[in-house]
Amino acid sequence: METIKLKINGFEVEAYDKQPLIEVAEKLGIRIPTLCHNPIIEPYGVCRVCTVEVRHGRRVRMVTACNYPVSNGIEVFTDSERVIRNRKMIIEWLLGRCGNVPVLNKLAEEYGIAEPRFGRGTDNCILCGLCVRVCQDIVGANVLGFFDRGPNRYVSTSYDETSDLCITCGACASVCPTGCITIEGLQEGIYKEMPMGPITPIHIDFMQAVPKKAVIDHDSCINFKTGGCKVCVDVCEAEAIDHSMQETEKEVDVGTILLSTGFKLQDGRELKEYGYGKYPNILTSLDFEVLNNANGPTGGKIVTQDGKIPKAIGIIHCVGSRDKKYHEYCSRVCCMYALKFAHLIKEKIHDCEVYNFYIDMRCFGKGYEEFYNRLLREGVNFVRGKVAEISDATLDKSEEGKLILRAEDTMVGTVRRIPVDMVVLCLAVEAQEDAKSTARLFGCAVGKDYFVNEKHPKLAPVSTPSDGVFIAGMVQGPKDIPDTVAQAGAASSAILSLIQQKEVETEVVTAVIEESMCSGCHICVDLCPYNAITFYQDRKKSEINEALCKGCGTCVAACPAGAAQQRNFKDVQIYAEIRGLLAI
Amino acid sequence: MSKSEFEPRIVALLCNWCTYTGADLAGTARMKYPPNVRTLRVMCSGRVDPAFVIFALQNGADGVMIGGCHIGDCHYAKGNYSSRRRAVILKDTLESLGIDPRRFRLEWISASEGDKFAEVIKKFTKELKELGPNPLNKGAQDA
Amino acid sequence: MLNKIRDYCRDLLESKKVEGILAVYTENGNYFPYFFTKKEELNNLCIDKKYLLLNSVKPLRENLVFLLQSKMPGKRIGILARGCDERALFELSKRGQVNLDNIETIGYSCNEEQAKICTCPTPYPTVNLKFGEKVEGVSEHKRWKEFSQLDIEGKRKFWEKEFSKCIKCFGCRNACPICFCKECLMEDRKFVKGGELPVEIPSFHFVQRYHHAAQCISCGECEIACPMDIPLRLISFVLLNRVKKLYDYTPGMNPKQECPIYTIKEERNEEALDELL
Amino acid sequence: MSYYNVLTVCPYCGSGCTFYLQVLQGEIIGILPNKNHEISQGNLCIKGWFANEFVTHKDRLKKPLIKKDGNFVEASWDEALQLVAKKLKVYKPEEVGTLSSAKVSNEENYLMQKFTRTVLKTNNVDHCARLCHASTVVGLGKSFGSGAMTNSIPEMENTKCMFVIGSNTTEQHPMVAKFMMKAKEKGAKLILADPRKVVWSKFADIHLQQRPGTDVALLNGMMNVILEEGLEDKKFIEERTEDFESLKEVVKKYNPEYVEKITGIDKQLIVEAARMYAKSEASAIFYSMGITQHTTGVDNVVSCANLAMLTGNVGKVGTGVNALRGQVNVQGACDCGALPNVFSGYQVVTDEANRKKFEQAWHVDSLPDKVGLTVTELIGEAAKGNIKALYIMGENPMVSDPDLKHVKEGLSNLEFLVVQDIFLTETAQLADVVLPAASFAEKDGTYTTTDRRVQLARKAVDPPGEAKADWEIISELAKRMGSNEFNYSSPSDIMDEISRYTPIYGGISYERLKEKGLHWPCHSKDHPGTPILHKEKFSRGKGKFWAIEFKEPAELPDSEYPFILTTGRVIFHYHTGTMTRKVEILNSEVPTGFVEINPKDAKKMALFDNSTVVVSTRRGSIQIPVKITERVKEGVAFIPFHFAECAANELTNPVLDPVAKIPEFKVCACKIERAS
Repeated sequence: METIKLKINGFEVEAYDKQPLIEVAEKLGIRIPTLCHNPIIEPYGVCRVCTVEVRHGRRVRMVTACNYPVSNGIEVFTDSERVIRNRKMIIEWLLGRCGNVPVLNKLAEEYGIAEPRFGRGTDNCILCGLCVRVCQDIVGANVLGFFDRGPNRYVSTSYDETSDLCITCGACASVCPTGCITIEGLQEGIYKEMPMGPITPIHIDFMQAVPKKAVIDHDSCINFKTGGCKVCVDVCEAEAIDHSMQETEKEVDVGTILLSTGFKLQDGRELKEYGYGKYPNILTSLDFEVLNNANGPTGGKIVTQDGKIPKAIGIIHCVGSRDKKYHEYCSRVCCMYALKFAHLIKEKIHDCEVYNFYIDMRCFGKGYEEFYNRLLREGVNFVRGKVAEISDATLDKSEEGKLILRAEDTMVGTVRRIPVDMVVLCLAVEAQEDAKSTARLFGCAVGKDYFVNEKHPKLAPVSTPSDGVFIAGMVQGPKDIPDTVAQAGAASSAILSLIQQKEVETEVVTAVIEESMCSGCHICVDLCPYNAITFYQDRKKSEINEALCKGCGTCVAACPAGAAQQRNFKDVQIYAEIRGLLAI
Repeated sequence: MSKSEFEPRIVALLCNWCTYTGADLAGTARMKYPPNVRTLRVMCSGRVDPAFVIFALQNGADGVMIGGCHIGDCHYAKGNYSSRRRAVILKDTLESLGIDPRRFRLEWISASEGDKFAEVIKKFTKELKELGPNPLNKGAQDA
Repeated sequence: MLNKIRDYCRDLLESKKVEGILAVYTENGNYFPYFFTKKEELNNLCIDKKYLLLNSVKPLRENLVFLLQSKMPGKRIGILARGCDERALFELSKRGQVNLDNIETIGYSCNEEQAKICTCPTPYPTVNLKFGEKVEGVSEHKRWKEFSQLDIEGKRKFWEKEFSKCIKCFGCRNACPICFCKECLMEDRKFVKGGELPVEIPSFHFVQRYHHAAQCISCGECEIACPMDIPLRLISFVLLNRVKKLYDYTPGMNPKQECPIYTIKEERNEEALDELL
Repeated sequence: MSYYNVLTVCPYCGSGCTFYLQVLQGEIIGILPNKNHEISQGNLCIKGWFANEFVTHKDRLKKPLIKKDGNFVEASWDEALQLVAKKLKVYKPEEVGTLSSAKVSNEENYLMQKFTRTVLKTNNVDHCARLCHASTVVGLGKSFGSGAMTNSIPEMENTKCMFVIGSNTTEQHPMVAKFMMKAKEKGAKLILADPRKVVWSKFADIHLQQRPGTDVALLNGMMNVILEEGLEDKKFIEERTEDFESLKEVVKKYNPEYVEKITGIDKQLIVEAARMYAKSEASAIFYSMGITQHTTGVDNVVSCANLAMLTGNVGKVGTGVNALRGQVNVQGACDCGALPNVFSGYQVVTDEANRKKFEQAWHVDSLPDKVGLTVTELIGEAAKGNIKALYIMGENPMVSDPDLKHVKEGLSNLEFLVVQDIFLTETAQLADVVLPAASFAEKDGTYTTTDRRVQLARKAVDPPGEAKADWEIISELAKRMGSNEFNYSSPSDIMDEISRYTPIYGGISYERLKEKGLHWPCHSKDHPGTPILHKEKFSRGKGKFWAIEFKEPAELPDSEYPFILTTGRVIFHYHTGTMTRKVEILNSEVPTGFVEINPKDAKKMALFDNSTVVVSTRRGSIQIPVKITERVKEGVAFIPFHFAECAANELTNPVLDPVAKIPEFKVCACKIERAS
């Protein structure tokens, strides 16, 4: 692109030929006021506030900076007297239409307009058309348009009716310079869906995401609704965004697989007595993590939904775990993170009362017990007993807006009733919903809690019955981070040692067909789940591919002639075993 | 031998991946079940030739149990399907041969169901005690 | 019917459509299976006497048709088949023991009396019926009434007595067209003791019955071959009925239909199975 | 392409089953039972089902063998026959002998005796009937006048009471047992007298488990009961028999108490058995080796005949004294004169007229008039050096005869031994010349079953190698030795000659046998055969009662040899195992011999199943695995005699019945020790 030279307010600058003037000025740090200019939308020059003076040789012109393409040798003045005079006039005209718009008032103040000459209009819309154009050109929803003409011109939807084309993307509202467009009930709706506040379609999935990369949320991204927008594409300097990418299935040939599909938290709604989802300010442990995170919606401030600092917080342990109604197992991680929460709360809100409701404290790790002792010193309340119920049944005015916890304190032997501002539920960790089918896919079995079974609980804790498939983390069962890391390390080293070997030991218990005994009935062929048996019509014999055979022995049991035999599980051996079993 | 003294002998042919591990679990978890069962490991319940069952019954067992993974959970995908198909026919064969089909069981017990294993053995032992000694096994009666 | 069949066979031989025809030959009041290759011999062809033409040839344990086929590969063989012959052919072809492509099956039906003698439920070829009418078969074993009224203990005693008669001639196996295993479990010394009478009850007889649960073609040869009149087919009837109910499968009816016991492909009725356990 | 079936006769026991040999392209591929046969009815026993296997066995003899410097060398027929002819000519008639065979056809037996009598000019011809049913031939001959099974097998389906004594029918004659089982199913009673608990005992209404060798006492005891209770058939005794009084006299003292003492059977059982037998409409006695193979063999047989006559159970359907003969043609071999004392059809050699008849028939000047030596005597004489040459056809005395050490001594002492067989048997190994013979599948011929049914067996395939049918070999040899009387073109010619000179075979010809067998006596071309003997009158006129006293077996257990040893067969093997041990399945069923002993005895000696023991008698000892079973009583041991490596006949007592010359296989004293 050709480079040209121009002067702005006496400074000589280089710019691309035909570059919009406003951009060049911005680069220089020269602010040109504008209302209708938005970088994502083609400049349109409708508000005229950006009017500047351009001299080219002897020719002097007043132009709108937003859409004026620079050319070689021009000289620009952004705040010459003539410019100021013109701009003042323009602002006054605008005020004449929209006298109560804060942006305009601020400009007027800036330019010393005390009382506009043409009075103050009552409209809010300056008819800049940004909303219409963003809806048309960017979003592509074509909901908004100009109607009527002359002084009666206004922005609306067709026939002024609620349009089903509108995708509630909020683009119009966000570009509107005057705040004329708003979305009603926006806040409530969002918080209902997302207690932690809204997220943009493009976001980092969660704070500790690895790799920490932005993702586009299919459901809220405009492009996936209308095909328009793609603003992000223009904005992204790395050119990393590609909306056309499709979810594809990729086949990768691998020798080993590490199953580490993690866990999910139990749905708090299952426990009706705790009113999760019914009352505000009841958070799951993960919700609290988000809330408490410095990158979180509140910037790490612990506040209730209405923005108040809580005075008392209850943390309930063993919600859904160690509970015959839900999960009998212990989720293993709750005790420690609950202590951590209590500690963090105390750190951030010194005078906040923290109540830990527990069954047993299981602080089994290195330094864990010490941490617990420390918390005791920090003044965290520990109540041994399970919370029976959370309600909003307040007794008096002072309790209004509080959550009432009722629990038996088994240490004291009384039923306690504790009003708090916020409750954190330490919900059980559960296997992923599709754990069973995933496990089946990899030839592993799941236990009754749907955690994948290891090959041997003590001797092969990271292996699975399927060779080359390993497990690490919560997929195998609840465990904390050190354990997970240890297991992952063990699994990876097992994998690496397999990869290092470059060859695999096949199953030792494979089946073989004794050819001389095979009568060629091919009963075995249909029974093999691994298609390891081939029938040779010409020889009238079946043969087993031992590399494919996994040694289930189904063919062996079905072979009427006893030609198929399983190594180490030969008929002879089993008969002898049975005889041995029954010998005494 | 009176019925109350009779201690049945059960041969349990257990699948390596589920029931055998389940039985193991029952052991490590110190679950109580009658000592009448004698277990035999096979790789899959599909490996169990009905001949083993009849062989065991003929050679002194009062009951035979095949233990396998739950349907769909087979380590070998389909082994327990064929095991089940065989077992149905086997039951009929036993019955028409005059062997009480209750002496033969096919049970799905997963690796984590140690309690179920113990439960099944308890039930089976009780049932066999009611059935009395296996008439095929003449030697055992005077032994 | 006999003359029509002879004519038909003569045409087949004359036109060289087949290399020869496997049928029953009669002479001096004796009769036996024979491979007719000359049309003059057809005068000795008879249809009222039964020998299962596919009878497994012992000790090679290969059936006659397979041997014929392997001796003259690619050549077409005619088989004068009763219902049981055809069923045997189908079952054997499923098990890779004969090649149906090179077989010209000339089916003819049996009459009611013959069906009664054999206790044959389908006394006609289901697919290749060329001569005769389909007549109603007999689907109840002659000792079924007596047997079905027995309780478990009664059944055991029944078999105890019947199997005690067994002289271990292996006739039931040898005469069975579906028995073709090179090594037979009935001879497996690890499974059943050898060299003693009476045989081990019931394992010895169990083997064949169980193996043929979904393959028995109800030809009745095992009972004919049994010198001691052991009603072996009583068990087969029970098992065949079960297979029929569960899978709607009768062996030997359709050469394309796979035996449901020896496949894991089709999973119809799987839940019903659990109830039976 | 050819596939056909050849109808032939099963080469094993005397039941006379027929089956088809399936022949594909000139190769036997299998056996098909005959559905159109009175006895077979589409059934066979395990031996029959696999009878084709030894025919095609690789060990078949294919060329004549001549022993040179202790080793066999293959030779041409010419050379071998020339040598045999030359050698046999050297000896005097009384120095040579022949053993014919119960496994070859009637024609060949006939030729053998003709050869012996015309060419070798001696009556020293015998065969193994001597070892099984010689006592029957003599005993029934004495009582009834004909030494054969009195009734036919199929009719047994309709008998009302079966008295089985000394016959393990289910194992030895499965197809006879079939008919008996049918009778049992129809409600017939079964009385079993057997020292062992055999299959029958499960079905028997009464099982008399007597001490081996006490059959006479038992039978006398039963007769005593019958007479005491007046159950005898007085009319029958009156009209058809003689010498009743003498019997009555002897039987008197055999009251049940006395018999219980001898036999060890509960007296009540004896009474019940006697009543059961006497009271039924039709009672048949079945016996076999358990009766005959004793020093009192003839006595036993005669006692059976006495019992049958006493109750009138002779000459009617489903009755009789039924001697079950163990080999395919043991009846025929006897019928055709392969015995030292008779020509074919039991025409005694000492009779001048008979000799004349055969001299004319065979165009010879004179036939020897002295009764020849029996099998057992031949061997004994050989040991003494009086017999110098022996021509053995299809027999294996080295396993089958008692006291094998002695047999070996005898055979080794011979100057010249010719053995004609299908395999190189234990006997053939001792021979100077071995001639390869054709098996049953490779020649035509007729065989006579135990119930006197003459049946035709047909040639299915050619013999292997240069092997020849026995009749061809004998004819050839006779010609080489200068006889012109052996010009036969086929076995059919021989049968014609037999029927010409043998009245009981008078009406038998190949043409008539084509369709089905005929029971002799069949005197003329239009005679329908005689399934039941002694119908109107006994062959000898009146049935004769013989008063028999009980005699103990020759050798009884004592402190040194405390066990009674008894021998027998198993269903899976046949005789000396020459044929059956070549069959895979039979070998896998019973791979080797065993001694059965009672668990109580085993406990005393601390023996386990299959542990090896040494069984010894005064004659020898063998090492043999033990089988612990309830089948035998305490103090009794049973060994099957099929197995050369642990041959029961190393142990057996060669003491003979004085008349029938049958050895006492069934009883001798032995001791059992653990093998070191």
